[in-house]
Amino acid sequence: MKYAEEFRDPIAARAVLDKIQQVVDQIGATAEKPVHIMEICGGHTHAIFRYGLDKLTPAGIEFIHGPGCPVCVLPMSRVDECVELAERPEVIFTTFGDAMRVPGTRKSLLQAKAEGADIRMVYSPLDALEIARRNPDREVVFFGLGFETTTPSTALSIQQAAREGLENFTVFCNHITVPPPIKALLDDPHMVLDGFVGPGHVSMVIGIHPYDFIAEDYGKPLVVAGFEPLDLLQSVLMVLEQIRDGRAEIENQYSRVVPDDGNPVSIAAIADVYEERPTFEWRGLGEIDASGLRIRDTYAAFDAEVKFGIGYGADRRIVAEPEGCSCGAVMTGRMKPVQCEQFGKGCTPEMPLGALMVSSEGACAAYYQYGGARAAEPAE
Amino acid sequence: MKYAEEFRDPIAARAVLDKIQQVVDQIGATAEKPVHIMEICGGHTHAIFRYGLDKLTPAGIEFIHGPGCPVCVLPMSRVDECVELAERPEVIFTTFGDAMRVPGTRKSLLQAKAEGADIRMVYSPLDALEIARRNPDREVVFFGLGFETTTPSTALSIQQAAREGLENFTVFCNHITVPPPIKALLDDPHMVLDGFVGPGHVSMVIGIHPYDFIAEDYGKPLVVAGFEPLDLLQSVLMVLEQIRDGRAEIENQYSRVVPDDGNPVSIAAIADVYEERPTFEWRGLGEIDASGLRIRDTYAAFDAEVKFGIGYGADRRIVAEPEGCSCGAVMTGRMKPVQCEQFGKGCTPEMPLGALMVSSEGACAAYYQYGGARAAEPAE
Amino acid sequence: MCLGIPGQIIEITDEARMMAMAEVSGVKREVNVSCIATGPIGDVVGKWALIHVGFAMSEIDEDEAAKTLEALRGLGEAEETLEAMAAGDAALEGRA
Amino acid sequence: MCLGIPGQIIEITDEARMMAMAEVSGVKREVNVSCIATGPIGDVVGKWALIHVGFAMSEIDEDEAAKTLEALRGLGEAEETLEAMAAGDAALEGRA
Amino acid sequence: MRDQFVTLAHGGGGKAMRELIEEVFTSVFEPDLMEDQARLMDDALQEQGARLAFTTDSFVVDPVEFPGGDIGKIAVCGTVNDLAVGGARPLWLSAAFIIEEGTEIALLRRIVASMKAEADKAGVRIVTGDTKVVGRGSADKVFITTAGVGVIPAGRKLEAGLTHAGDVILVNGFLGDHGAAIMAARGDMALSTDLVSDCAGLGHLMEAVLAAAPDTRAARDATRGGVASVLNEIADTAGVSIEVEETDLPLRAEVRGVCEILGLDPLYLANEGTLVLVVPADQADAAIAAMKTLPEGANAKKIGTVGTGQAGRVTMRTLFGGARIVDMLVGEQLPRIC
Amino acid sequence: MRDQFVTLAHGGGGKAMRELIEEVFTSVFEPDLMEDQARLMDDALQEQGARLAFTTDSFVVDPVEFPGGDIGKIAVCGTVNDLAVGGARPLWLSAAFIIEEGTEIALLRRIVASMKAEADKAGVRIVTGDTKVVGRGSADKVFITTAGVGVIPAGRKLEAGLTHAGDVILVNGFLGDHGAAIMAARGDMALSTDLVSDCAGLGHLMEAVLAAAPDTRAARDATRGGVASVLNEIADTAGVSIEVEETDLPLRAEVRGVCEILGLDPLYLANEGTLVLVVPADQADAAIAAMKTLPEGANAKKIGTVGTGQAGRVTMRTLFGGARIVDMLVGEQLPRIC
Ligand code: SF4
Ligand code: SF4
Ligand SMILES: [Mg+2]
Ligand SMILES: [Mg+2]
Ligand SMILES: [Mg+2]
Ligand SMILES: [Mg+2]
Ligand SMILES: [Mg+2]
Ligand SMILES: [Mg+2]
Ligand SMILES: [Mg+2]
Ligand SMILES: [Mg+2]
Ligand SMILES: [Mg+2]
Ligand SMILES: [Mg+2]
Repeated sequence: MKYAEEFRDPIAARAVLDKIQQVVDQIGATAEKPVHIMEICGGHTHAIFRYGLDKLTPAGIEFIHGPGCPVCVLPMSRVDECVELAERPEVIFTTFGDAMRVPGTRKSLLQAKAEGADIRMVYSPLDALEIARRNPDREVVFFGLGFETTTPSTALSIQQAAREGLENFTVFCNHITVPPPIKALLDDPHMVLDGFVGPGHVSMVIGIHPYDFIAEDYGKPLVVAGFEPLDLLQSVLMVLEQIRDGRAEIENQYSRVVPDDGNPVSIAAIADVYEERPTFEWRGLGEIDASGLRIRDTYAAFDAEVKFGIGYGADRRIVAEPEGCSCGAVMTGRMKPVQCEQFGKGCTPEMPLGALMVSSEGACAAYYQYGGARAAEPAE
Repeated sequence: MKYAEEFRDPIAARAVLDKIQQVVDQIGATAEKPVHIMEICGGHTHAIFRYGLDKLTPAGIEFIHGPGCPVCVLPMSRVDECVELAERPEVIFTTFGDAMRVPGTRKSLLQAKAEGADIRMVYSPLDALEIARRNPDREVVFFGLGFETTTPSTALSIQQAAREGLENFTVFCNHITVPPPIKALLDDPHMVLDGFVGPGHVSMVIGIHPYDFIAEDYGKPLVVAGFEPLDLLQSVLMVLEQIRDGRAEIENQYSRVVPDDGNPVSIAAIADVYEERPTFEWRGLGEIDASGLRIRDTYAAFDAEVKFGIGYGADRRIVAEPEGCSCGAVMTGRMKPVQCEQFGKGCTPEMPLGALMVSSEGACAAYYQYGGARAAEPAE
Repeated sequence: MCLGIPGQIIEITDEARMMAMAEVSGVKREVNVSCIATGPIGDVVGKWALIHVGFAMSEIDEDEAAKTLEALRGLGEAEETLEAMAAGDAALEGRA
Repeated sequence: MCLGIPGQIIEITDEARMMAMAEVSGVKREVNVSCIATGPIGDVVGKWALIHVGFAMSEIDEDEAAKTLEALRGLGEAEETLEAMAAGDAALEGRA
Repeated sequence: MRDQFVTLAHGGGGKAMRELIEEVFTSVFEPDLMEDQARLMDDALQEQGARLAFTTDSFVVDPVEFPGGDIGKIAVCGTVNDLAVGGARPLWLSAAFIIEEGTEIALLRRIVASMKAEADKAGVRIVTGDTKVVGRGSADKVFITTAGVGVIPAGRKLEAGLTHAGDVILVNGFLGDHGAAIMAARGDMALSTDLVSDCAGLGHLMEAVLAAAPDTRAARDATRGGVASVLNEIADTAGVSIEVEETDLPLRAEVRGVCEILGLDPLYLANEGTLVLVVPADQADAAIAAMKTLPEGANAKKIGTVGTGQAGRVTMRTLFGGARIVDMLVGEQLPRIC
Repeated sequence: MRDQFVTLAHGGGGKAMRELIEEVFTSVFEPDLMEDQARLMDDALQEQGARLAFTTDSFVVDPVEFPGGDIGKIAVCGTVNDLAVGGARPLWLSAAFIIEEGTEIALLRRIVASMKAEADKAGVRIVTGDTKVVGRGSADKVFITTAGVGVIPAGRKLEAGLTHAGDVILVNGFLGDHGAAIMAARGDMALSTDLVSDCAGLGHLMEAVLAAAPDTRAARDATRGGVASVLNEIADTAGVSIEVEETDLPLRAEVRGVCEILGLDPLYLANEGTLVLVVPADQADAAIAAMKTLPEGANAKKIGTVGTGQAGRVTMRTLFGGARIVDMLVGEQLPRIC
């Protein structure tokens, strides 16, 4: 697989790992006094566990798993609204598979489907568009979920629907943006962070400059990283080198995919279709200003919130997070997943209690699935 | 079973049969020179074979099986129209089970159902009404089929739908009337008939006087008969006695159910909802004047022909009967079912070619199912 | 055509829609009673009617039923008499 | 988040809707190429792009990929040099 | 198991599936082995001349729970009966479930309990199984396929082909109860009755019959197509004629009622606990007496005789003294109004 | 058979059903007996110490025909394989069909032909069966449940519990072909590939393995849940740890491609012709060599080893040198985008 396999080469990895060890030693970080690096993106969290990078990297590096899993930070009230939409008889509710198991207060989409709602997993919003074309007598709602990476796809789909004059296609918009929660985390006095590995596919859309404030205002380094294991290791090395050198810059490790200024077509499509919400709720993090997008009035015909009078537009419910859930603490790095009292007991991937156990990108799920879980079990 | 079992008493039957034999002898009828009695009604045909009355009665009686099976006489074009209606995605097509296997030119309703049409068997038009109430977003069409016996049920159902203001219930009206084809048969110069056993349940609705013309104009006796075997035997006896005595009267054997003037509520409902068609096509018999009913303009909202622009109201197709079919000859008594070259070969109850093989009330099906079929098979 | 079966009306279920429960050999089904409810609807309870496609089409007349049965039994008795007479004749013949 | 995978655009399938066929390890899927088709749409054929949820989101820059790999290999070579030097040192030490 | 309804996750091969299988199925059936196959042996099987009997049926009844039983009970009884009517001693069953997404787990538990109870009653064990989950609308709640293995002791031979003229036809009880009960339970025709399915395992009954009437020619489970189809099959296979007496047919009043209303013939109604037996005339009384000692044979009766008429022809002497042919059913019986 | 599509009449127990069964099913399978049970015996079964193996699976694949096979082929292979992996010689199958109204009869004929061909190849006979027809929308075209009976020769013992540290884990070929091919064939994700299901009967392969590696501990058919589930089951049952080498996993490029696109893990993809074997280390080469003599073992490979780590734990050494736990799948694998 071109542009992927080359970046999985274990021989090259040895060299990077040695170099990482060297820089960690230069910094003087140890297991007791580690360097804290946050990989913002759930895709990175997943890759770290998938390839065992947590075990390969020196003990002096502590990964903090960031809030970059759109499924994990989706508030329960929004899941409930999805279920409500999906249960309308006229609605075909289309979604990425990721969202199927996320618990709402009453049920997940998977359960709603089992109970009769017409819910279809798709790979692309284009597939939802096609379902709408083929079912003119039904209302096809697409669950628009994701960060800046995914936002252009729904924006372009809405533009396409508008060009075709489709009257039965809407998007239930839950798109969120990465920089605001980072700022929120950096403003959290409990947060201890030495640097960031930035989400490469977000920057592929928005470029690297939206992170400038991290270096400029907070004096922390950030390296925009690809998703192959060598990408990640190289990015970690670049972060460590900045720390060692006392620099705080926004660097681009993933230059083969990420233009510094992002993708102009995507940026234009987002700007055309979406506008900022004043505030949006993040599961485990609460309300964050200007962190969510809504569909502009010019595209109101494609806005499920408007068409079905649901969600932020209508009477908004704030749903309390489940009791005993420590997702907030884990997401801010104050707690390891295994330290949550619910971990592996009241909260498992089969029956997730908290958001971070839902997606395989969630830190708790990754810990559970790829090793952390067993570590927490009493020895047999 | 009260009012039924008493009329199945084999001891009583012996006496009636003896008396029948006696009258047949008095008339001088023999197997070679039999008395021809037409049981008009398919229900009577069915009962004759079901109870083996054909074998119990003397050889001097020859039963001619009349056109009184509404399924058998349904023209192919109407079945095609049913299929066309049923195949519309918005339509739930409801029908008595009887009509399911009747072949159209392309397929039967059973086949259309297998291929995806939403076709539901009901016991009553009231059940179709209930389906309409429960499926306000679908069009529920009821296949109105049958003689005067059944006509009041659809008339009353349409009146009920009108009272409730149901907007998704229509009847595809194929109701036909008994006297016109009898007249047509009597006018057929090939027809040899000495008397009639009249359909009791038709007279339960319309009374016995609509048959007066048979006695008055054609000089033939008719006895309105019940459906239990003793009813039938007694009616046959009554016909024979009239023949012996040279009388031609309309008598009522079935007085426990049939008032001489019929049922006023039913008659009024029919008159309110339906009007005569100038002509209607009968399978095997061709067009017969004033033999079919259509829904009056006042109830046009409940008329599937109007709502869907189909059938006699629209561009009407005459569909040729299948080749080799002798249904017409059988129905006019010119041929016995077993004499049809298709009988048991190209035409079986599994794969009926002609109308009379479709319903278990059809003369050919009754022959096939209850004994005649095997008689036609080469000895093993 | 026109399968019909005697059933007894056992209770009114929906007066507005003229619906009542009918029973045939222990089997119950809701039927419309418009055709037999000439007076107050409650009067049909207990009556026997000919049931066809979910409608009570005609009230069954008990007297007429009895008369028909009587006529049928009369044939049987007449026959017995004839047989008895025939037997008597035979006896007489035999005696001859 | 944001699973993306490099794929090659192999043919245009629907110019009006900006759709093209992409191939990833022999697996084909129709994708939208608006984001990478800055010039005539036909130009995207043969190009590699990062595919995400059915969209070719970003053209992959071959030179940059090579540079990154070079840097990674550089580390390896540097290490070999270091190792060689260490080995040299050890040899020297051994000799001492 | 915290789930209330089956989701596709329960069919995915992972933990949810394992949990469903363990908590709902194997904890009740308790197979010996946790391999995906049962490993079995029975002494009777190793006797010279013994044979193995093997049969299967899928069960798709709607509604899945009905008066007198449920799909689980039928799935056990049906296969036990198919083994028994061949002269086999039923020993082991497999049970494969196809479950519609959205099915209540409580319903599955009831079905499984009912299978277990019925298996215990029949003296068979459910030793292996399978579950599949299909999307909503791709199945109707639950379908069960059972296969059964039993041993036919040496010397036992029951075959329709052994039927010959002079034999008599017996049944173990009322006809058509299951078919009529299901039709009413389905609700499509809006009929309500107190009828109860005859659903029952007939293994013990068969053993009693074979002990009392050792020359029994053949036995058949009169399920789909009813007694009429079974009689036609026997007559065809053996090249004999069969005559049934309408007055001898054991029919409940309510079954008659359903048939009268819908224009059906009870001879074609399905049964789930009704045997048709062919026995030599001189062993008929013994067979009937033996059946009457068991509840499932309490209404055992002779209903007809085997004759030398046209081969394959089944006739019925009607209660009226007439005769009519009782042919194989064509298609399925449809309720009719005319 | 003049009908082109199955109607409810074909399930009604009458002539239409008999015609369907005779023309489409029994004319191809040719059971010995026209009774509703097979009567069987095999010499091997009467040997002292021999045991009977009995297993069942329902098959519900969508689409029913796919590159590399169809539901009929899977229904035969799956049950043959479940017998074979337990050390049994597969002998007899039952086949029960649940058919949706409206299914093309030509499709049924193709499925039946494919079952017959596969049964012949595997040396098993389809000796008994059943058909049910359900209303449109109450099934998805056709579901098949097969049960299988075989003989486990005296002395043969294959059980996951026999696995112990030092043993090695083998597979007979590429992983995930079936799952990926089906996913593509289903069309929901609009992927197109040249992938072909690995669907194959593995009875002969198992015999070859057992001849070459007589101390083989256990074998499993890695169907739903994939190789990962099978390894977890073995590790759990035997109380051992298992370590798999990612670099040793035989994966086709296209399977990798499907997994990358949809975010799936090939270790959890279903297979229909893939065995996981546990053999003593010193017989591994012999087992691999034996497999390689057969087409269904041409890509046989060692993929891991059994260790003394935490009981029940399966880990994978990643191609990167890291280690990660390979747990049981949770629920089902859903395609994901993030
Ligand atoms: S274990 Fe569950 S509840 Fe606890 S922090 Fe993780 S996801 Fe939240
Ligand atoms: S056998 Fe068939 S074609 Fe001939 S008259 Fe009878 S119904 Fe018509
Ligand atoms: Mg570390
Ligand atoms: Mg006669
Ligand atoms: Mg069977
Ligand atoms: Mg059976
Ligand atoms: Mg299984
Ligand atoms: Mg359903
Ligand atoms: Mg199995
Ligand atoms: Mg299996
Ligand atoms: Mg069967
Ligand atoms: Mg379907």
